Amino acid sequence: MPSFDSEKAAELHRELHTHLPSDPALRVKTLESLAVERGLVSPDGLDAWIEAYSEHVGPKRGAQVVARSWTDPEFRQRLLADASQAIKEFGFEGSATGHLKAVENTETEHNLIVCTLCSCYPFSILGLSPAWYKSVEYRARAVREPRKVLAEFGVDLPDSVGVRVWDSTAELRYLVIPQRPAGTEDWNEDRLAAIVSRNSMIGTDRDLRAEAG
Amino acid sequence: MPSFDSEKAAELHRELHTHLPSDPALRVKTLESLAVERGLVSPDGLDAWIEAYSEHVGPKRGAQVVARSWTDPEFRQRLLADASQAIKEFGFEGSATGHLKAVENTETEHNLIVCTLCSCYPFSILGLSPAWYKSVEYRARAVREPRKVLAEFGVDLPDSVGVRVWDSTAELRYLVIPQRPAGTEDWNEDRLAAIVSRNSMIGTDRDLRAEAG
Amino acid sequence: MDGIHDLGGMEGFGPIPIEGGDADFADIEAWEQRMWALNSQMQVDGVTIDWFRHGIERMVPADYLSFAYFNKWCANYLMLLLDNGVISMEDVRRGTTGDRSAPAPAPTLGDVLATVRKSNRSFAVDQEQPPAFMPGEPVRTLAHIRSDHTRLPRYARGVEGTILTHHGSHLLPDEGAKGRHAGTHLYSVCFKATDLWGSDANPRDTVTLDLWEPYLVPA
Amino acid sequence: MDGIHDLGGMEGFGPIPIEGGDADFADIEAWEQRMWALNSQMQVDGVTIDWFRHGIERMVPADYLSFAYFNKWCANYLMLLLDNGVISMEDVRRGTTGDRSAPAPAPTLGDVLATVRKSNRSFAVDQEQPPAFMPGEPVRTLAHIRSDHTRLPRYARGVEGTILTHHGSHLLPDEGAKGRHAGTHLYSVCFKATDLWGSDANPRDTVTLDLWEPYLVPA
Repeated sequence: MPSFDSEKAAELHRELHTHLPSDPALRVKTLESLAVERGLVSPDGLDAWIEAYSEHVGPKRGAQVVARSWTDPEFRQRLLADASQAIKEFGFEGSATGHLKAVENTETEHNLIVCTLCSCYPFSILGLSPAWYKSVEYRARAVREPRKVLAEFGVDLPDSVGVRVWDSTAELRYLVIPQRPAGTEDWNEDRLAAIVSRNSMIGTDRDLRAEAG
Repeated sequence: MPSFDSEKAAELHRELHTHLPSDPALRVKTLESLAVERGLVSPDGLDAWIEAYSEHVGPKRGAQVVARSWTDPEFRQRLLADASQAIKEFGFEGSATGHLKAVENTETEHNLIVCTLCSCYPFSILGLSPAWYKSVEYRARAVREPRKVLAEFGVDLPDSVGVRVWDSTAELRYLVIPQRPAGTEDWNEDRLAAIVSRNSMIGTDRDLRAEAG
Repeated sequence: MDGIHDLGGMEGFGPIPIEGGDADFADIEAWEQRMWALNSQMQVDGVTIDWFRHGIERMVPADYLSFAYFNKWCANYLMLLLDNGVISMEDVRRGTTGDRSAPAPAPTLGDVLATVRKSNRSFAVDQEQPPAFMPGEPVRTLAHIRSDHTRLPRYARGVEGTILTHHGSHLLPDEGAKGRHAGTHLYSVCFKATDLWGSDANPRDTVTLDLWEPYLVPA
Repeated sequence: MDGIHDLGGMEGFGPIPIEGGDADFADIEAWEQRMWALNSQMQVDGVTIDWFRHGIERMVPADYLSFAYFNKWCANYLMLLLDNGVISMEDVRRGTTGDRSAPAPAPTLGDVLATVRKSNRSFAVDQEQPPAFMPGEPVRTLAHIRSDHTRLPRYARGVEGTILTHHGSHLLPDEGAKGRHAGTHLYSVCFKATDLWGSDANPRDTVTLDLWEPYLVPA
């Protein structure tokens, strides 16, 4: 059982800092070897997890949810009311989405998601978070200068649009519902899902384009 | 002339981070070579500076000042009123002591000096600052948990003694006047100076001992 | 803890590393995929999500800033296994325990996908106490935190905001990091950017945080 | 700037590195002595003490935490020389400018000791404005700073303290880092440890900072 002793944790980390090689691949290899020897994981099982997140769990899930919210007003209401429940209609419930909140962009509001204290992210609908989302740069800057951050992603917001930053400090996770682009009125759900970028569901992309579909 | 452009400075630092070898000795060698080639410094001159701080400018100066403050009450008054002026009586004026303030330990007060924002230090009377004084650990902790820091230096303060931490945020520099130990009543200034530790003049040492002399 | 992990609003960082930081899971480094899978499959007895997070917070600060994300996880798993006595520092140094227990069962892809679906854990807990605040009410965050692990970031201390939503009672991380199971009311609290950052911020902008009742006082 | 250099009160660091950190100048590494001497002898045109300090503040944050002290100085001198156009990044990469100006004169030990004595520079400047505060008066520090370079640390923002001493008018670092020469009144301001850190602090203890008038408002 854990000691739950903060000072002990820090001391162990300092020892690890001293004793471990700096190459991360070697470090992870060490962890894997020890975990396998202790019967905590199996190499084949690890392969299955990698396959799951390479092929099945990923941002295409979130894109399908967004596309349906564009075509089905009643689903959109359910999604906004309780997103954890609504994604079960797709079988997308899972890791880090036990408490999920959908926030919608409008003509006058743009939403941006960050986790300043670690890197919380709704894995089961967006897959693995991009490296930039976990970077110290994004975590430090998104809450303080969101407009400069957005500009680096190519999103230039006029002053008429307010930015709502959501810092995921608890177990709530967030999904941004981007605006449906003009010119997609007669598109079906699958075609719509194809133009929903991962970044638009985090908030670092805003103007989706009909052409992309 | 400098650009005084904060962003440009940051960008140059990021480039240096990318291009320079990690070994500090190699980096300093590069700087020296470039500075010599540009006529900014001379190798022999650098040797003279090293000799000055190895042999002449150092904490023995501060110790002499403290010893005199113990034996000469009028000097002590001058030192407490204007330390920058008082040290001129020794010819110790110089780098980073244009504004010097002496603070005295008593039975009920202990003084501790730190510079949380960089590592300001009164060079001309204490010489080069010790590495721990410039460490992130000391800078972070001295203002928040001075008693724990002091305990690591072997100074256990009873609750009856208050700690006065001085964070050198401007161009004032600080010199702690430790208490004169009992049993030194008939000692002369030189013998007294020999027991004044550098750390006692920073505040990380408190009870000087007559035996040490 | 006012640690290095508490990055919100810290200045001096460069551009967001978008280039090369936008890869899909299938395209990241093999060791990163491996670490993700290790995290997914491994259970370390008694470890709460809050003790896990606090473990990362207690990393050597310079490592915290310079390590790639999954390298931090790796360091933390080693710490957690060491703390639990599952492995020794000598094992870590050698890269092997020297012996081998019964191998763990290997989940199939189907097992894994089923496990993902079952992982939508709720952090809500029953609560007798009524909530102290109602949506629309002004509140102020604490100026000082007395906790090793807290989820009230430094940039949002001693600031006035408005209750946006009440989420019922959720497990309090400050207690979870000590292995204790205790819930208090959780709220989304909306802050004006200008109240957080001063007059340089855009008055149109807001930052919303999810904060527990013990972090808040009436404004 | 709320940068990584602003370390006061940051938690998560280990023991003070006393062992090995207590060496006299004569016993430190040769490259460290060399860097000290370079700093002592070198003049970089137009560099103010505040631009120098701000330069170090703009280092890569991970480097700031992990570099030895004089290694930071080295990085900063290279930055300052690059910024002034004295050297190029190509020179740095090659380790040589490829040519050589007239060599600098070499000071003797006597010259150096005389230079040290003459270096007791005053930062006081004349001031027409009377001071806004008197010793004994309560003041409050600003909650937000609008400046690239400031000497009001984050841990002492928005806190009430008492004026201990008035030092006349001194050069304001916020302006000095921009190459501008402007003085405002400087005070030593004493804060109760409990006002800075909350009730965990010892009520007997205080922290005193030297703060310029623009950092302060009446309490």
